[in-house]
Amino acid sequence: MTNSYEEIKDNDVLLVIGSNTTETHPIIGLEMKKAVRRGAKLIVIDPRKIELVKWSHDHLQLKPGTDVALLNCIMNVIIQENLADKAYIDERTQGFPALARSMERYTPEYGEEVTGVSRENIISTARLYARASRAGIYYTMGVTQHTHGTDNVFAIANLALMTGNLGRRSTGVNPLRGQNNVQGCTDMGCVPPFFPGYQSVASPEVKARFERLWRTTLSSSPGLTATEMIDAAAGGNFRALYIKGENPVVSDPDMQHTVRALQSLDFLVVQDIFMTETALMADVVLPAACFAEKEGTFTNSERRVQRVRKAVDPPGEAREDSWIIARLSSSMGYDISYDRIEDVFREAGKAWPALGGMDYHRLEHKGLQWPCPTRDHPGTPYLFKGAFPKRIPAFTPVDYRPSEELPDSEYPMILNTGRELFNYHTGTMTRRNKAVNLVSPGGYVEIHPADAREIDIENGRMVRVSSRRGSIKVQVRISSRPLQGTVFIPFHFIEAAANMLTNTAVDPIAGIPELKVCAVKLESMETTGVLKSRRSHD
Amino acid sequence: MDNNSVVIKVCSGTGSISAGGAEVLHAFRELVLSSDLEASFQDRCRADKVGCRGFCARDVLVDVVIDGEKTTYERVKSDMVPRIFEEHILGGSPVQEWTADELHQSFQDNQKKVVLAHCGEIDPEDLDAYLNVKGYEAARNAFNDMQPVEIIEKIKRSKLRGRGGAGFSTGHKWEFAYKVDEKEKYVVCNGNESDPGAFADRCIMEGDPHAVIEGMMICARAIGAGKGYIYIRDGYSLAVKRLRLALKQCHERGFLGKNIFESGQDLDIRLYPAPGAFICGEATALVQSIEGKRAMPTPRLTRTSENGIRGKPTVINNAETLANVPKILRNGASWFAGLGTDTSGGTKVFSLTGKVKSNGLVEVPMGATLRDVVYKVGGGIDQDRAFKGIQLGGPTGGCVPESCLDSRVDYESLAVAGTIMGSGGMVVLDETNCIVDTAKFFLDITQAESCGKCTPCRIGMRRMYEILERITSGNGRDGDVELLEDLGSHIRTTSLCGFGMTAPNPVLSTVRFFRDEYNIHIRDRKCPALVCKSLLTFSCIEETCTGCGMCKRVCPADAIRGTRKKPHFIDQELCVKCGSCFDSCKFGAILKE
Amino acid sequence: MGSSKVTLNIDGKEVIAEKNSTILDAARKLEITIPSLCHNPDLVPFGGCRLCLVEVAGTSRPVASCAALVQEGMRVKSSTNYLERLRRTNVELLLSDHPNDCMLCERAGNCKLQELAYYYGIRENRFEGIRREYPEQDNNPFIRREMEKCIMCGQCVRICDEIQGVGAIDFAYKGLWTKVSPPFEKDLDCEFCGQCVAVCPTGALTGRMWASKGRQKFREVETVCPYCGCGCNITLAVKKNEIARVYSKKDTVNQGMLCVKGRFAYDFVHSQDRLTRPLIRINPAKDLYLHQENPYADSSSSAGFKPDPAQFREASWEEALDYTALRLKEIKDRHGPDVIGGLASARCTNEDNYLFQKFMRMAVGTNNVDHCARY
Amino acid sequence: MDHVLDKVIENYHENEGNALTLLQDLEENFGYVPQESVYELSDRLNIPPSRFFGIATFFSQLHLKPRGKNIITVCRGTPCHVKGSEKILSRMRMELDIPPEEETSEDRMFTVEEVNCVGACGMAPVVVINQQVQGEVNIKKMIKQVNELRAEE
Repeated sequence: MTNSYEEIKDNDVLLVIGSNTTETHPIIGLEMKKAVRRGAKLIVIDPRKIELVKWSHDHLQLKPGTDVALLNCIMNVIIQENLADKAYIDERTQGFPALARSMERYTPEYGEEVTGVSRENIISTARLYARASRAGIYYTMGVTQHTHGTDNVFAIANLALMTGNLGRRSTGVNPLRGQNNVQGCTDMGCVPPFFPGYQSVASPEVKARFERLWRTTLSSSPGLTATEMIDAAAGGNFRALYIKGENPVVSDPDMQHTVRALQSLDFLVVQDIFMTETALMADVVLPAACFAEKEGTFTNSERRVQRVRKAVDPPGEAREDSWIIARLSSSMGYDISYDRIEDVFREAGKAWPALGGMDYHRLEHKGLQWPCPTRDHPGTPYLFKGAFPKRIPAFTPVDYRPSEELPDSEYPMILNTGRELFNYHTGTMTRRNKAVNLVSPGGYVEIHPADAREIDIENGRMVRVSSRRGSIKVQVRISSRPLQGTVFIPFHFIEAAANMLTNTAVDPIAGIPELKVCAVKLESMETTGVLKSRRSHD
Repeated sequence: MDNNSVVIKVCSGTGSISAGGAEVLHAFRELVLSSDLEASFQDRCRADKVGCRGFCARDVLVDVVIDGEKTTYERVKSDMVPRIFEEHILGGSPVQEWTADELHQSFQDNQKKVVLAHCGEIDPEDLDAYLNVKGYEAARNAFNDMQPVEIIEKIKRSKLRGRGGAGFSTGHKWEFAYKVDEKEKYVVCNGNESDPGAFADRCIMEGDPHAVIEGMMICARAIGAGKGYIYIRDGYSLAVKRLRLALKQCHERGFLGKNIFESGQDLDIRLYPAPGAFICGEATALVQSIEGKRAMPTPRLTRTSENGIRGKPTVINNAETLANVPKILRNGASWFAGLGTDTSGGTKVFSLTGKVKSNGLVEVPMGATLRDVVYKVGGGIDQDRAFKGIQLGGPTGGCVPESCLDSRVDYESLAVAGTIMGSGGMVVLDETNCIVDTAKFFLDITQAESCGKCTPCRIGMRRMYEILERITSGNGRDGDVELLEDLGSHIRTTSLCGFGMTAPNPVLSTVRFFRDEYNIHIRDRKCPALVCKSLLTFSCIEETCTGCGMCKRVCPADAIRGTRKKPHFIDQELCVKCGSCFDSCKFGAILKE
Repeated sequence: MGSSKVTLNIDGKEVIAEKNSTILDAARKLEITIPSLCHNPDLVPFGGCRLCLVEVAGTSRPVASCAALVQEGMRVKSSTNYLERLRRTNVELLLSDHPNDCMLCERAGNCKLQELAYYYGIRENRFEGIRREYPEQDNNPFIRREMEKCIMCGQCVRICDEIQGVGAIDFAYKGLWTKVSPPFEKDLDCEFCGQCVAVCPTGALTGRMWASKGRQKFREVETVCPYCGCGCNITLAVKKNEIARVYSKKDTVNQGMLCVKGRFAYDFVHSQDRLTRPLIRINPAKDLYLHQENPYADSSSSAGFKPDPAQFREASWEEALDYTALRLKEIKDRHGPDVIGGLASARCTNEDNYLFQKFMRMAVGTNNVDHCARY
Repeated sequence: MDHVLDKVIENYHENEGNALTLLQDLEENFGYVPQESVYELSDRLNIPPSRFFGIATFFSQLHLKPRGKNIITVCRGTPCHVKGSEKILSRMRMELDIPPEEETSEDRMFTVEEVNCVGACGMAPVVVINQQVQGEVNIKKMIKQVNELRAEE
């Protein structure tokens, strides 16, 4: 997030795109509700009528995957109606004329046709957002998990920039992070092209600096992304994987493809706290400590680095991940020993100046938001105050491209996947909770009443949902939440795994798979499922 | 009044209708219109329905006014109509045996009718009838010729005070609302009137609905309100019907709606049927209810008149207060102030019920004594039993003894006597009423009607009720009276809203004035008024019993034994003390003690 | 506009307070303790418990300080014999309708009503009478509701409405029988965020999973929620080597608010399914059975999620790590480092992840390191 | 029911959006507040059902159970109490076989309820039968009327 949680309540307009905030980020959802109570206008852009819609001023229920078209149309209106922030554009950005030209064909009429959102709503949203004095944009995987996910993000950035909604309090472009330490994991360099702190492995100076820091020689060849590694493994060109605390069998697109890939490896190490579906395929399984059993830090969505503390001992011989990695490293002949875990954090601070001013003592109470380069720096509640770093402020025109796999006569519906409130990710933690299991016992497919009539299926029945990659049996939940023609399946449930169906097509830049859109068909099945859920969602 | 006319006024209040008023009116109208009569007579004779004149026990009441001379008939049934018509209206000689008696005369003559002046005189469903008595002139005047400040000044000078509860100065209340700089303001007529034993507002709304609306209009003009609500108890179906009709008539004539009286001000008044909760008489609870919520009072950070419905300034006056307003504007502030005492102007309507000879709605000047009301208007105690006390102000009011009979009815004097004006309920108790039982009766209502929000009222009232219950069932303990006093004053001091602050009054006032009666219940396990069942014994007086067996037949517990024509006997173990035997015995052979 | 501050005097001490603040706010500034059961600074003033009564010079009756605004020059007494008597009576009244369940009550030792009973030394109660008795019928799996312990402070109703925006419960009925209830007295069916549990001053609302896990003498460990990216601050209440309950304190990034997972879904830590020893595969066939029914539905049997002895054998750390290092080195030596990859975890700490990528880049010698930021 | 709910909702929007008047409308249309209708309205208007339940249990005018075809309201006001309304009440309940703790007979022919005061105290004891106020009633009169109502069936 460019901005902080506590700024949300002071937004006067909130644009929430592709984020089921109240279920996936409940506490941020509370801040949004607070803003609405204080009189802010909330616009929800989502193919589903999610709970947040109840709080919204307007809901733009777009067809899945048409985000760029919608955002461009909104920008077109802003440009046409002279609502762009000229002073801001002149002073702080470049490339606006090219952007403006590229927007010409995105008329509201075009938008209505492509996205299904009425032109009136497009125009009113454009006016509302552009005229706001403190407008914030919030998004999550609904924006990024597309083959054009990067384009979506560029479009959002363009929109914020042309209206001057970046670099001030209660504005900004705010991706909400899905997992507790996604932010930190990326910050720490667990992405192929970057060393810690987004420093390119391809840059000779950077590489030299890290070689000095780590007293070793490093590779400059660009690494593979997770999807690329899986693809390479499936192709037989990849030999070994060391997976720590992830469960790609359930979380990655096209489960059969993932399983085949893992089976093709010569060697698979899985380090986890449970015997996950992925661990079942491992050659070596290493028992790790969980969050409550170790010291360290997490970095949340607002870039706040916070202390994690040990409360209990790990069970049996389970060990902290850091301990395991360090031991393994020495077994490989490379020493990465340290006295205390804080030493690791300090080293990260040396590697990346944005953390340089932090230490555990300073994080003691409420943590600090990076960048925090010096010992007396108070942290940074919002980014880009006053000026941008060199490469950011250019507008990047993007064009609408349809999703990779669109519905056709054989697979006529669009499948959307995601999380629900009670379960979490691949369910390894939440599904071991008795209470959670009672309220959210298993998978389901959310289907619009009109579609349910079409295939003649009743609430609670079992259906077979199939895509070109596989099929699952899953219980029907008839609901007015999904857009007609689309269905939604949460991905937490292995026995009705949404990712049996999803597509492995990826965004060409970010390598993110298109988990939000693929084509499926639904067939009614004879067996009657008992409606297991106690909840009547909507 | 037309000198050459015959007007038959048939009372058409709730009481009258239940006694057959509609049929009586119909019978008169049939006769007036009957073809046998000369057209010239028909032209000058008419039968009107008029509002309640307060003496419902004698309904149906009919006034026959011939050339300005009025004769009142009481307990008229439709089959009596032909004779009255024949002998009196056509023949000129009243049917003496059916005319109202002296009690009725003194009931009416000892009142001072201001707010009830139209009740019993004009047809409440006829806007023209109201206009004929200068209706809406005051409102027109207020909108066309008076500044809000002038109106407020006038109301202040009239010493009009809220008739519903604590008696806050109406003019000042309006002024608070007037002074808040807000576009949206509200005027509310509080017609919730859920005090058992009070029906003044019902009669006013039923009998003179336009006066209430006119009062609201004047208030709206004074404070700048564009919207009004008449919050009326849903059970008052006749009042609802008549107010709805009156509002419709006003809208049709342009008295309500856009730009009324060309003043530029809009006013819309909506009827809001109250859903039935005692607490809604409390201002903040009423506001919650109008906003569509549970009527739980809210702490008053500021006054309702400044911060009421949806946070906007809101004047809430009860129906009686509002009905006074047009009269003040018409007749002047000093006239109104002159009717009452130094601190309270005008009159007050009481619902006089209980053990008086004449039950009904009575209006007396502020400052009249309770004795006047009970003995002059009410005709004294029924069956000439001994007076015991008066419960004033409904279940949250207090009970005063004989020593207070010379207290004057105004807010201050009643407060000194330990009670409140409230909504004007006045229940007269005689020696056959048990004071503890009466207090328990009121607390049974109030403990159940507590909204449940604040601790003292929610739990405290229940505990008080339970203490009374044990006293009346013979399980009273030493110290219970003191405990009641302590808890009662605690609830009065610490409750959140006006309801809780007054709800212990029936107990506190009776403990103050009738402490002995409590003590007899506790110490001697006796109820002197022979009311508290558990403290009674019923026995058969052998000498008097004829053995008729009536008591045996009515006894629900089979507690009475005996053979025919022989004295019967009551098994005390089985007796449930229902009193059926006592009530049924024609020979006075059952002893209750 | 005049000044937005006013000066008032409480118990002889001057205090400057915001114009729109309450006497209670001002008293708390002076660290004067005024008892209250229904006050919550995040919520609209309620004025229900009537314990925070104070005397204000010039007013005839005590006022509830939580719902009375400060005024310039106001003189307030927070405690007098009279006030204490009033407060004591209200506590007595509350206790007269409260079960004597402190022996077994989850909140004993951390209950505001118990504390007040203790403070006022109420052993004998002058009041007795009917008590509300409600059979415990709510079968929701998270929140235990013992409504006869409810003192009607309304904080649960208000936080559910004013903060969470759900309105799963409301007041129902009236008089002594007023009750906080889900619609039609059904079982609670909501988001189970437990905000209501967190504000309940008595044992009326507790976490079901807290039962018999200890009531006091917890070791409190401040840490961060392991679920979504909000990064809420949580406090683990630890007894011996077990997390007994989870809560969040006011002064945190999440202002004390949590969701159902953060507050209630922590028992995975102590799950019987946890991996406790390193495992080495003995069966070369790597089959994965898909389509299995929910393996966790019945948490008492976790068969299939214990390592299958036909597939794996337990090993010591030394053996497991040496074996892993050996295999990785073998592959690296034969095929080069770029056929080896590492997937880090967005669930692990910064330190873990820093070391992980360092290990991959340095020890393995490849930039093939990624994690699921993308999904 | 759908048709009624549509009308009720229309009324609601005209009525400044007020949850209480919604329930009053339901009561008027159905004679009570049916649970399904509450959930339906809650869904359509985004008002939590708990709110409706809270209101419905607060106000005596609203009922959560179906009521009898004939409604007999016994006034329990002070004057009526003094004049024996309690006896009338218990006798009517007995006469009409109304189970304890209930207000309505099992055949849903009769509902017997109390009201704090009808405001017709001059005619105590007062009973309202199907909205007709009747003064100075006694048990004999009441039983006669009930029999007449029964006979009408």
